[in-house]
Amino acid sequence: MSTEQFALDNVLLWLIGLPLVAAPLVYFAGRLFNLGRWAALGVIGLTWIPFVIAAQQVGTGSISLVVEGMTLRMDGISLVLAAIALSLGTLVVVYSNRYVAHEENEDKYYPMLVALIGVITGLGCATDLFNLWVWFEAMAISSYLLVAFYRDQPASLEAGLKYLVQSAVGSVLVLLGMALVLALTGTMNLAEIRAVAGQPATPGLPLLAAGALFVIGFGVKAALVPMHTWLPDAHSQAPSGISAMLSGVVIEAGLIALLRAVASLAGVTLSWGVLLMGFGALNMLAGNLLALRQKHVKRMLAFSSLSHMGYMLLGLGIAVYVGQSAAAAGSFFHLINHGLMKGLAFLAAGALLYVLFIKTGDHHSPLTISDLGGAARKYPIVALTLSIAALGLGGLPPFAGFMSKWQIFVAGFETQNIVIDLLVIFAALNSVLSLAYYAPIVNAVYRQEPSEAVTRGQALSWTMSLPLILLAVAIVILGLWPSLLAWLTGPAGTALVKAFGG
Amino acid sequence: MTTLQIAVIGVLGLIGIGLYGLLIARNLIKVIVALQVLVKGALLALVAAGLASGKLNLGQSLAVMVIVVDTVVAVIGLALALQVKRRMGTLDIKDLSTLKK
Amino acid sequence: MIQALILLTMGLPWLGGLAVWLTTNKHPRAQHTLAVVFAVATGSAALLLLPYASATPAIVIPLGGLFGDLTFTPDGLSVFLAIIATVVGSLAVIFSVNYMHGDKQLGRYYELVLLFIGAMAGLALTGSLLFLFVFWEVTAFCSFALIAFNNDDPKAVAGGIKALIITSLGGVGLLSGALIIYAQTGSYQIAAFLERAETLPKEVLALVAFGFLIAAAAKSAQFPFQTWLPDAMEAPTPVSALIHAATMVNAGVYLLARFFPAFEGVAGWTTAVMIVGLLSALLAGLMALVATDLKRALAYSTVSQLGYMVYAIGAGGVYASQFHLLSHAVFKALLFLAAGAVIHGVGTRDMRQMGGLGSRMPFTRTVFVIGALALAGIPIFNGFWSKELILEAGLHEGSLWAYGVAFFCAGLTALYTLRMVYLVFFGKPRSHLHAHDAQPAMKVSLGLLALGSVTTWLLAGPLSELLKSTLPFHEFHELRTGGMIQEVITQPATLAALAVIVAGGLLWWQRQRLTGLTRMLQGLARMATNSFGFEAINRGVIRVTQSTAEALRVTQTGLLSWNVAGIAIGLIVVLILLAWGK
Amino acid sequence: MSFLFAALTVAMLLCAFLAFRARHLIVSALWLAGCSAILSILMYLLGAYWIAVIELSVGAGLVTVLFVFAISIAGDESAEFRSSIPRPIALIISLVSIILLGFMTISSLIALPPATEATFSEVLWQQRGLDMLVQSGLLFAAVVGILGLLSEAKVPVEEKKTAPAKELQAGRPVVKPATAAAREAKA
Repeated sequence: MSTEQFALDNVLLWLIGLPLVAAPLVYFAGRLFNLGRWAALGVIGLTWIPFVIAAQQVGTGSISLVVEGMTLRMDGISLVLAAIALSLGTLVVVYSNRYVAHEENEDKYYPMLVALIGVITGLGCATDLFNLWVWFEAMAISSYLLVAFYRDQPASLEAGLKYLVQSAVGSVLVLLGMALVLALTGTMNLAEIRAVAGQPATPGLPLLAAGALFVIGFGVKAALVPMHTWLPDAHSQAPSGISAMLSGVVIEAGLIALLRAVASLAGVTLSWGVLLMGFGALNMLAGNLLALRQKHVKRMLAFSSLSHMGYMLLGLGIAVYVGQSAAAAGSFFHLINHGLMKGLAFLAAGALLYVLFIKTGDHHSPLTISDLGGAARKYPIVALTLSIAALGLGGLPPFAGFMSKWQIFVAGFETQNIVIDLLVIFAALNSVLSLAYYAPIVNAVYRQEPSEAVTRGQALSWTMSLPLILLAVAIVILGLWPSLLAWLTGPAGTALVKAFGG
Repeated sequence: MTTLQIAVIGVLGLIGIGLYGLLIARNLIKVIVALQVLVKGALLALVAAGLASGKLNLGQSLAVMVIVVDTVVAVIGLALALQVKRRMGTLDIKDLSTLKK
Repeated sequence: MIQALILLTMGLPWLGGLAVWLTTNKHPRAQHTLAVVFAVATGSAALLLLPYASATPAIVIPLGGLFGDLTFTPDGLSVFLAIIATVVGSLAVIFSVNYMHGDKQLGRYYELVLLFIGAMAGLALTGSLLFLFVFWEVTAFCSFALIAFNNDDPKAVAGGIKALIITSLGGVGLLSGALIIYAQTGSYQIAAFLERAETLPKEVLALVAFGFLIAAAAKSAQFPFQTWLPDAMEAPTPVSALIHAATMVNAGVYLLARFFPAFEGVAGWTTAVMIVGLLSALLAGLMALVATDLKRALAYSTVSQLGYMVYAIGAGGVYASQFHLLSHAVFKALLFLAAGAVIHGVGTRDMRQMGGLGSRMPFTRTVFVIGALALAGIPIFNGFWSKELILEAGLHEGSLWAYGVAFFCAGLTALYTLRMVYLVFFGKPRSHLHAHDAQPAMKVSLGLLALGSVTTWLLAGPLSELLKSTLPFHEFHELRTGGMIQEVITQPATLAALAVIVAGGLLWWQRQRLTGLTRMLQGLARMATNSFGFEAINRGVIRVTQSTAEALRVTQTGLLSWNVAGIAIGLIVVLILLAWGK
Repeated sequence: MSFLFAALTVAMLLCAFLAFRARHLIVSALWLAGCSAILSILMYLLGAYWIAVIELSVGAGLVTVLFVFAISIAGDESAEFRSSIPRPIALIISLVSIILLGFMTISSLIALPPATEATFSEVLWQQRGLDMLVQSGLLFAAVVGILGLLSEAKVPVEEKKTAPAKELQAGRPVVKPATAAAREAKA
């Protein structure tokens, strides 16, 4: 490796490399000195420095890093992914301080989390199809242990196993798609594939098959509807910090991998946008209906992730279909907001799970809606933040979720296409339907009669409250001032439309 | 029929058999065997794709990495299976369907 | 100055909410004081806005991107609605000091009430469609949270969620309308839309118009969305007065009035509005006649009176509708609060258990009767004048059958009002209830509202002047108070209406003699108690949704094999779609 | 050549199929090894010498060893269950997927003459160097993951069926081959 390629002043190298290189150090710090949590916090804190510099350098363009003949390029889309991974990651590390303390695998938790953040940042920057797959697999492998973290719990193992098998099947499908692309275009570089795939001489049908394989293969991770079945199990059984990461970052990373891969085949057909919109509608409806009768809070939140993935897919589909960046920007805004809101919801629910059950040594009991009863009197911060998260997810103003949905909807109506208009109205109706399961959460926490679990509950530590407060404040601020993140979502939307050739 | 086409049929066969095995298998270790069969299909597909595009070395080097990654996945899967056996005393996936609805 | 006043009108309640929150439930006395101070200050700020009313936006905050400008326009209609919301709101807060005494979650109560008042003021004052929708949803949320305030009571929770779902469902109409407007005009400004409405394609404008009608009907509990309002009576009574009589339900009427100039020309729209209004007035009137729960009877009468206002808008009488809105806000708030005093005093809402309470709570009886007379439309009280104006507008613009129905409803109103008053305050006591009269803070609110019920009609002239001078797109005729009196008194229709009202009243006195008629009406009464089947439709929709959701849960088998099958099936479907689409 | 190739392909598919028919897990693992070995021959015939060697050593060798290890620890549950979803459905699903894939792809795949290309190691180390770097991160994650899943600090308290203590201790050795596998595969 030459010095030129590994120029240490390249900020991208630091941004991706730092967490990856530091992960083993975090492991040893945890293993030998029991300092894993602080080492992790330090590493992630340091990673913010290259992130801020990178964010300034990217602007509306991109920055790249050449490693061994391959390029990593950070554009708007990667920046969005890095931003949400890093923000949520930081808060999850703080939050987990108590949550996983004294657990058997605490020393392995933090290095995996740090590695996960680095890998997801890298995944966003891949410019090579196969490289994308390697990052993708690295992400999956880093998260298996985190899902099956409570390895003495059968349910946790079951969730981990389903996650592993379904991810592996998805990854094989992606590989098949890649083989098809390689056979027909002779390259793995996304830009070169695009150039070749758009030519009329290239046979279209096998590339369509490749696209389908990508959509399904990456769609397993992105939780598109018939492939979503691992998600409720994994999200509900993982430690709550990890549930937040899975729901707020990992499935979105799957979505972005899907977009990158499919974008390279944009020239083959115009129907990718339609496909995305179709999956969007399916996800919204199925997610909401599956969540409606759910009594376990974390499972309900997991199902609602499906419907939120649906909103993002809808916006992205519109953007791809009509080549309009506003809808994509709305989707990326919703991606960030969903990360914040769902992260908050999982962390707040997890805080209750922790003080009501886990702290007393009960890893088995799920948190049900009735357990939430009257939590407000004993845990006012958790109750308030959980309510904010639930209402934000339900799309009520003045929280961030409303604004991003609105942006998607407006962009949809701006196309003046009657089918898209109907889809948007369908999405709005789904939003109303979702209130039917978010509202009871709010009612439950403000009951006067505390539930049995709450009366037995333990005290809550400030390290768990702090991330909740920060996230809630962010959600409210973004809801009141939605253009605050336009610098992030705007370029991402433009980058997406550009990637699809708009 | 050219060797390439036979290879493609081989790929499809492996994928089909692997999928079928995955769908009917009840034993966790067999599930992982099925995953391995699927991966073998992908490997052959990559080599065949290298051949088809005239870039065999590229196909080979991708396949190498796939072997590594999927061996790792298989090992983690086996480790999970062992842990399942240890905690629950069974490898039957029907006993592993407590999380539903 | 005007900017500061607008910000105060909206911001004070929210600051008050924050202050109450910071005081915590350990200091209930401070919470009461803070809430009252902030509510009254808000009302005063809104009143001070009056001289500054104008059609130009006072505050413009660009938000960038697809979010347009956040504007606040203090025109006549906005200021008028803001004043009603904040002044009636502050009276409800004063009333709460006694009513909510000793509640364990006092902080949450006041926070939500103040948030609600602020949101309502915002809804009235904003000139941006996006923020109209924002405040629309915030009020929906507040009403949900306040109806379900007693979270331990499943009925309250169900009522709250029902209100939230139905009003949000209607909100989708507003949302689509607003989005269409933005897509067509590139702006969220209401004024810009009203100006350019005629240039929009006819069918697009019709979509917007009917979308807004759906939204208004859901919010104002009009046909066919009226079912949420009676269930909302689980809320604490001051909240019912605040949300379900005086302010939130007015938002729908406000919406229709605000956009009337744009939609006037849409084919069939005015007729649809009239039909919605009349059906609501008629059905709700009948339901009020058979209701046994005091608050429900009042709720039905609210739906019925709102029906009148909607009918008036359909008939082109925007001014009459707004004038009735004012009267109704005052006398209905009075009735609700007085009912609250009764409920607080005797501890039940069932009118069958009351009776003869008048002698034991004379003050409450007096003010309730004043409110009832206003509701029934007896001369001198404010309800008389506004109702006559509506009937007059109906006679001028609408078709005769519609006028006939409205006429009939006037009699119906008198009938159910008299029944209510009689059941509660007169006759023989039907059970041994402990009763005490209104407490001091309650008396303040009730007294002021009773005064209002007798006097607000004198504001007819100034209101007309206010609306006429600041709303460029509505064509208001000048109307002075003196002119109105003359107009109403000299109209022969007025006498006819009065006759109907008196006849309605007499019907109650002669109820024993009319047993034959009563028996004839029994079927109707049974239908009325069952909300004419709309409850059944609601329940059906809910049941279908729930059972679909339950059935769908089977797909989450938890079995790895089926999970993998899901992936394979997804692949097959996508492959087929793509190959076929090619 | 073509005939040999076809015959070997059929043999490979047969091995794969028999891996699911086998009653004993250990036999199943051995059929998989056979499948893998034939696959490596096929790759060799296709001219992919490097990958053939690696597949033979890792796929047929190492993975089989791992399976045998795992099975010996977990115990060979020879009882044959009824499959959890009806076999015809499974058959239809898998057949339809591959037929569709085949229909969409097979006609367009024609072997091109080999392009002038860098050597295998050049491609692997210079063109795909980033992949190798990412993979080392991935291997780290894998090692920690396996450690996390299998290392036993203390004897677990709750067990449904009493797992013999021998198995618990035997849990450890699996870790070593795994890391060794990783190292070997990387090399």
